[in-house]
Amino acid sequence: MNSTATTTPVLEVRGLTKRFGGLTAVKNLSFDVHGGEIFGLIGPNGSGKSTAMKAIMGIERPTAGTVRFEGHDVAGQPAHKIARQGFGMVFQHSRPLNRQTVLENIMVALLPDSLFMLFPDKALTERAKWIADRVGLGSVMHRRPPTLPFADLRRLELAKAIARDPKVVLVDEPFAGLTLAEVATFSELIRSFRDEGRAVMLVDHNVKSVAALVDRVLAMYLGEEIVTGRADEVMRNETVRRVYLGGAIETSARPESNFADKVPLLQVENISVHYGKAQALENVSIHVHQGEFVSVVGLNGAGKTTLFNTISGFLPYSGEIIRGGEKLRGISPAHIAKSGIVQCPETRELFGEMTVRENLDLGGQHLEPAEQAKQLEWLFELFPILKQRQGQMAQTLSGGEQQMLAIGRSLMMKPKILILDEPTLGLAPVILEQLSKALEKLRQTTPITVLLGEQNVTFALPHADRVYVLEHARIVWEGDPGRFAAEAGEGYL
Amino acid sequence: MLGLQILIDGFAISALYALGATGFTLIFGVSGVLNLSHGAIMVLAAVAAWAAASVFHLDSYSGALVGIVIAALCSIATYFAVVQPIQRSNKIPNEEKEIFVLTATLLWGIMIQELIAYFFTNNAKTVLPIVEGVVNIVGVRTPKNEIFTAVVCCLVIGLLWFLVNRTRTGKVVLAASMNPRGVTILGFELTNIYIIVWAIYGVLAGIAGVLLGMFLGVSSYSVGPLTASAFSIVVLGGLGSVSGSLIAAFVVGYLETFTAYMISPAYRTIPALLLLVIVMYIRPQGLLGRR
Amino acid sequence: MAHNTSPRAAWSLSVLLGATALGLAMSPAFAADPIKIGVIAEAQAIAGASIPQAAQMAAEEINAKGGIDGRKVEIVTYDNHSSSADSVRAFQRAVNEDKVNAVIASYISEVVLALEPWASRLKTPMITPGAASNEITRAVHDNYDKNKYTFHGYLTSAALALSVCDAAKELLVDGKKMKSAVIMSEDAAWTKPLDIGYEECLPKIGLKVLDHIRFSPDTTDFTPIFNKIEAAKPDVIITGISHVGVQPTVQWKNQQVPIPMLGISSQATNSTFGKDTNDASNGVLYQGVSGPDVPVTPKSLPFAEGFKKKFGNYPSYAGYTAYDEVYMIADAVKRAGSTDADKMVDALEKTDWEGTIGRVQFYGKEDKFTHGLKYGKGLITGLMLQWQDGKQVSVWPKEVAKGTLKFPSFIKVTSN
Amino acid sequence: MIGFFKSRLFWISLTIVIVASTLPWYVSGYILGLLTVAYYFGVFAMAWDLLFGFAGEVNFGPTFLIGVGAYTAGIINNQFGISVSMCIVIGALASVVAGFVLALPALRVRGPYFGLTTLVAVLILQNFIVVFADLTGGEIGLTIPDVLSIDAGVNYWIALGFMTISAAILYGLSQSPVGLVLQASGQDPVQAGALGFNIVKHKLAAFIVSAFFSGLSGALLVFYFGTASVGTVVDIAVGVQVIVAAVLGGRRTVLGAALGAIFLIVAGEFLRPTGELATFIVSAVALVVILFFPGGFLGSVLSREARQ
Repeated sequence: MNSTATTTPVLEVRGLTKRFGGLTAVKNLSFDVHGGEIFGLIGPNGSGKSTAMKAIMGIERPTAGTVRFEGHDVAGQPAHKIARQGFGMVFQHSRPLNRQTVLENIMVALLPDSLFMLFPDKALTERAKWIADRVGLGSVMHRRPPTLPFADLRRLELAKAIARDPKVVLVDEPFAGLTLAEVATFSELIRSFRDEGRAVMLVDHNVKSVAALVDRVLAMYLGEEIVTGRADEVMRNETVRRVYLGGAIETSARPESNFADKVPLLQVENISVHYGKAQALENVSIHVHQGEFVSVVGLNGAGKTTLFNTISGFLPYSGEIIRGGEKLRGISPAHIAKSGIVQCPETRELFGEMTVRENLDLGGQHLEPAEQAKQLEWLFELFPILKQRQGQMAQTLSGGEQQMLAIGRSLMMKPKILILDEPTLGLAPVILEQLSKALEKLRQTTPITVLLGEQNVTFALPHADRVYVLEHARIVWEGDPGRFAAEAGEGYL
Repeated sequence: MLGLQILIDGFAISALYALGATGFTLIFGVSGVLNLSHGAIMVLAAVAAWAAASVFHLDSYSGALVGIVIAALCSIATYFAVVQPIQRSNKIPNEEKEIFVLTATLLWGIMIQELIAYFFTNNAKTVLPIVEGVVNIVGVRTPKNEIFTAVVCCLVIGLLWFLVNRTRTGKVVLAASMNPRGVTILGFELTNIYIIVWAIYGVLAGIAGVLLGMFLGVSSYSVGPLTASAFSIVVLGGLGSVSGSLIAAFVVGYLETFTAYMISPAYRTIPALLLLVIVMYIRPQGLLGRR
Repeated sequence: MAHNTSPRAAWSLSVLLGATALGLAMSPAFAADPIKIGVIAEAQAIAGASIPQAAQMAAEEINAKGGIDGRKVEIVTYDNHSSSADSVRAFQRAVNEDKVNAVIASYISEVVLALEPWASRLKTPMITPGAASNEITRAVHDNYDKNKYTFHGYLTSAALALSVCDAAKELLVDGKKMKSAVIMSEDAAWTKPLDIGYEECLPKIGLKVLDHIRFSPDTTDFTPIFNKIEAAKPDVIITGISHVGVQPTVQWKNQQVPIPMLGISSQATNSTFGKDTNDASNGVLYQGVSGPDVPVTPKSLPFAEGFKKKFGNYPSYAGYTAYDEVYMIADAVKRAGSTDADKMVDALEKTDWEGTIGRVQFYGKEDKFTHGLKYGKGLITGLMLQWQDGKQVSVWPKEVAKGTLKFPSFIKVTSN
Repeated sequence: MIGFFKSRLFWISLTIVIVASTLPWYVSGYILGLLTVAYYFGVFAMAWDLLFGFAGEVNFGPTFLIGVGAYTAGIINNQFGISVSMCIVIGALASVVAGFVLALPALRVRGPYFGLTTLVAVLILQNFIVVFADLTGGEIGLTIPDVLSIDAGVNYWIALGFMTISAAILYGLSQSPVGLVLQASGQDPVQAGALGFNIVKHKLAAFIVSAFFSGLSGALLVFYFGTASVGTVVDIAVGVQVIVAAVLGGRRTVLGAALGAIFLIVAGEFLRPTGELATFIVSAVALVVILFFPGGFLGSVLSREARQ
């Protein structure tokens, strides 16, 4: 495939760095993209790949480094100037003009950046029509966006990005929210951009979903490059495997029959959730027994957070969620939490300007003072670091400590079911071990039930009694963690 | 002598500004609402206190109490009748809720103002002071009422501080102002927190209104300027920052008093407004605001 | 696209038209054409609220006696929310829509000044019951042919200053041996000539002007103002306030400013002022053209009592003048024998009417204050009244005075 | 744009304008006066909607722009006796300058701070008018020697013509390619930038157009009244009325804003028999509409159409 690539790269990125205050989101990133090549920028959530793309596009001003386009540096220029030189970007979330037709929406992208363009050019309309046909919107170009299905809205984004015939096309998560059939069509479209000689750069969470499409991949972690190469090479890379899969996976599942309750503690039956037109969950059913540790494994965007937020009562859904025989529909999120289904979200939701102790006390506020004190003592045993940090502001903690605080705060509520959403997000391996130990301790010494959502299977599997795999809004696999690696593991790189 | 005079007079007016602005900023901090019916609620409290004393012949303590209670009720009504419907509306896009809340609370304020003018005319009203007479502080004759105002303002602000930082409910309120979703997942109903906050706000606005009625007098014309002054102070101090508002209140109060004494009473409000503009250009998040 | 637009626009319009038609149909029908007088006033303000009430009362009295040559007097009232724009709109409505023959308008000088060109443009006699600015009469003087439709039915600021000085001379300089004063007035159109008048006449009567403070009518905190005045150590504060009144008075009392206040304080003329200030008003001396206990003319007391009986409180100063003005307009129509605007103006110029505040005559074309009220003994001199124990008591001139000066304890009248 | 002339909206608008222009022959001068004011307010509201609905910027201080235009025109006429038409042009230009000065720094700040800056601008203008009372007439008003006309019919036609032309220009602009870019910038600034549009430039231009029409309309209004006062053209309450009118008529419709303004003024006057409660009732009605029909008059029609 590289045969079509020209020798001099269209886009040369050298030493690209972006800092937000004290946080370095992108660290010294360098790579080339050639015309007629599809280049993938891959990394788990929070690895800095989106920031890198925004810095290239000029949406974020790079702190350091150069972005050379056809030989001259464009780094630091505003987005509109960079765009005019031959860049197009496909956004993941779009807000089209709802009162204009699809054709008019495409035409906007074709307009010159002038204040005196008062009447539309006939030629522009023709060009817009051509583009609409090109991306498969020909039959709907006179309709308005609110009437279109989700996939067509994504097509509209593609159309806008390539409207002015850019030499570089940046695509943010090309397949988010699409069905498998649609993924195939979109892949075809993106390939055709390459075949027209454009340099295409994709940003996505994991290698697998774009492996078939990309010519080369750069895998990132914590703002830095791990490795660059062909997709299969990258997937074989040890560091990449460790980031995504961790080391060797040991499992210690307890068979489902161990859990005595006849009726599971929590039953999620056939729930479906929509975000506007995009389906976030499709007929998902899971169940969790009293005392069981269940992991829901899935890539970013598969629907894990949606599932947990639905259980916690934050989202409207169809289907039923039943806890101990009682339907949860119509019960407020706060009440659900108070009644024992406590979520520790991936965003942590700490009270940054309060101390660690105050955060914990808020979690334990529903308890009697004596009970609260006991629980706190127990918690400090579980996470000794929190005891040392008691008087410190939550926002000054390190990422790992914040995660422990978030879990600790949830545990202060003495939950019956603890929902942990992506606890490993953006954390260093050494922290993962500490968290892992804490979870193990919970499992051994308390009757707590845990529902864990993870894309990091190394972390998810050792503690799981049972595993669900969520993909494209559906549960695609359920079973024993021991069988996971063999049956479903390959998809998690 | 003049310096001391400015110090004393400035303190009373600043403390009053601070009390008025504290509630305003608290509401913004916790529920993200800039309540532009603020001035109307303050005036309502003062007029109710005046009416209780003058029309229904209650003593000044009961009158003040009536004013405060009515302000608190009106504040809670503001939340339920105006703010909550907008926050819960699915017809209003989220990014436009802010302007809807602003416009709606402004309209609500106008409605209250018009009702006050209708029933009590727009004559200025002064609430019967709880303490009368003057004392001499190092040669500066100071009305006891002025001292009373300053003391009550400081006490109430202190009490609020204690309530927010030292009680369990206060902690939840504080937490909600930092992260509303965070308190929900800990099992606290946001609606309940909002009701508490609006009630606290109503009491604060009520006390401020009644004190203002005793100290300077109010009329339905005061509604706009009162809202504007609370608003300016809160913007100057930084949206949602209570301590920022307190500092800003004293800055504005003293700047105004200083201008009135040293330059001319006619230019009283100008320097503070200019300061506001400068701050907004240099540091748009205000003195202590968070971005 | 907008198929909803036209029905809705048409709807509001037709409703409006319907409502107007209804309004016309409902207006009482008289045998002969009524004499219609438009009253534009500030319904929610202390001084303004009495204006339509007093006018209505006068009209009812005239009609009870058979009207003017068989024609009834009809009052059409408009609330102007103290705004010039609303007033202009109301004036246009009054003339164009309600076909009034004359307009009685407002106690606020700015409003009257905004209306004055409209009286000329729409050729409708207009008379103000309470505005004071000299500009009103100056415009008539400077461009008589254009502005002759405007009459100033209340003392001009210059005359008010004279009235205050006359009273201060007898009460303070002669009576209390006072020697110095500070002028305190709100920043408004009517106080500019007033202040000029004060500056001119106070030294003449023997009061040295130590300082002159003008403040914004938006002022709420008067502490710095009083402190500044006190620092100048005057014997008396000469006031010129109208938009404010309650607040400075209350703060004067709360701070126990040891200096008496005397001068123009429009809100103090209202009988509810005592209550509004929680009796902080005691001791305030204010210039008036009338008072509830003062028989300036034989008509004064019957009017005041009748008004109180009808509306529950005594009228504000503008109530007295508005009451007289309805009579004056009716009288002018009778003498002119017509409601033709120019003929009415001619007749009004020849007015010689004994009303509730004295004998009313207007200055002529050649006088400085054309169409202003003539000031002087035997005509209108004004009064000086004082709030005493929650009541308004006249203290000057001697002929009508019902009491002597009485100050609250915190006032130190040293040169007694 | 071309399609517009074929659309129903065009024919309906044309019919309304033609019908409206015949009103002086059978409607009383008073109603004409009322509609005259309403038309000028309609332009205020449309100019505001261009900024809010299309550029996505909440300008809480429409009266800053209106007031600068109105007072500049009035003061120049008062001080130098320059002809009315010149004064109006100068007033509009002053408003443009003021809009530029306000927008340049204000557009740098984001979120609520833009609105706050514009609101503060109004407070400052208000204070300056009061402080420089010698020039401005201070608290309650500036009397202006000249007026457009004293004939209610002529005034009405001027206002109607002005509103119609303004509406045509503003609506045309909003539907033109530039308007589309503006709308895209308002809706998703990041994406509009990535599509190659200089957002600041477009928003600044929108601000200037909005300022021009606000100032022009403000100047015309003072020459209709023959007086300018804080309460008529500067007060925050007036600004609120403009915003309420635009929201009531339907955000991002331009024409709806004019409709809302006419409704507000006519309703306010229609309620005059209720006396002092008129303002209360109008506010209450507006509040109910905002709470329960946030799309406004035209907005709900248009969004229904968009879904067809």
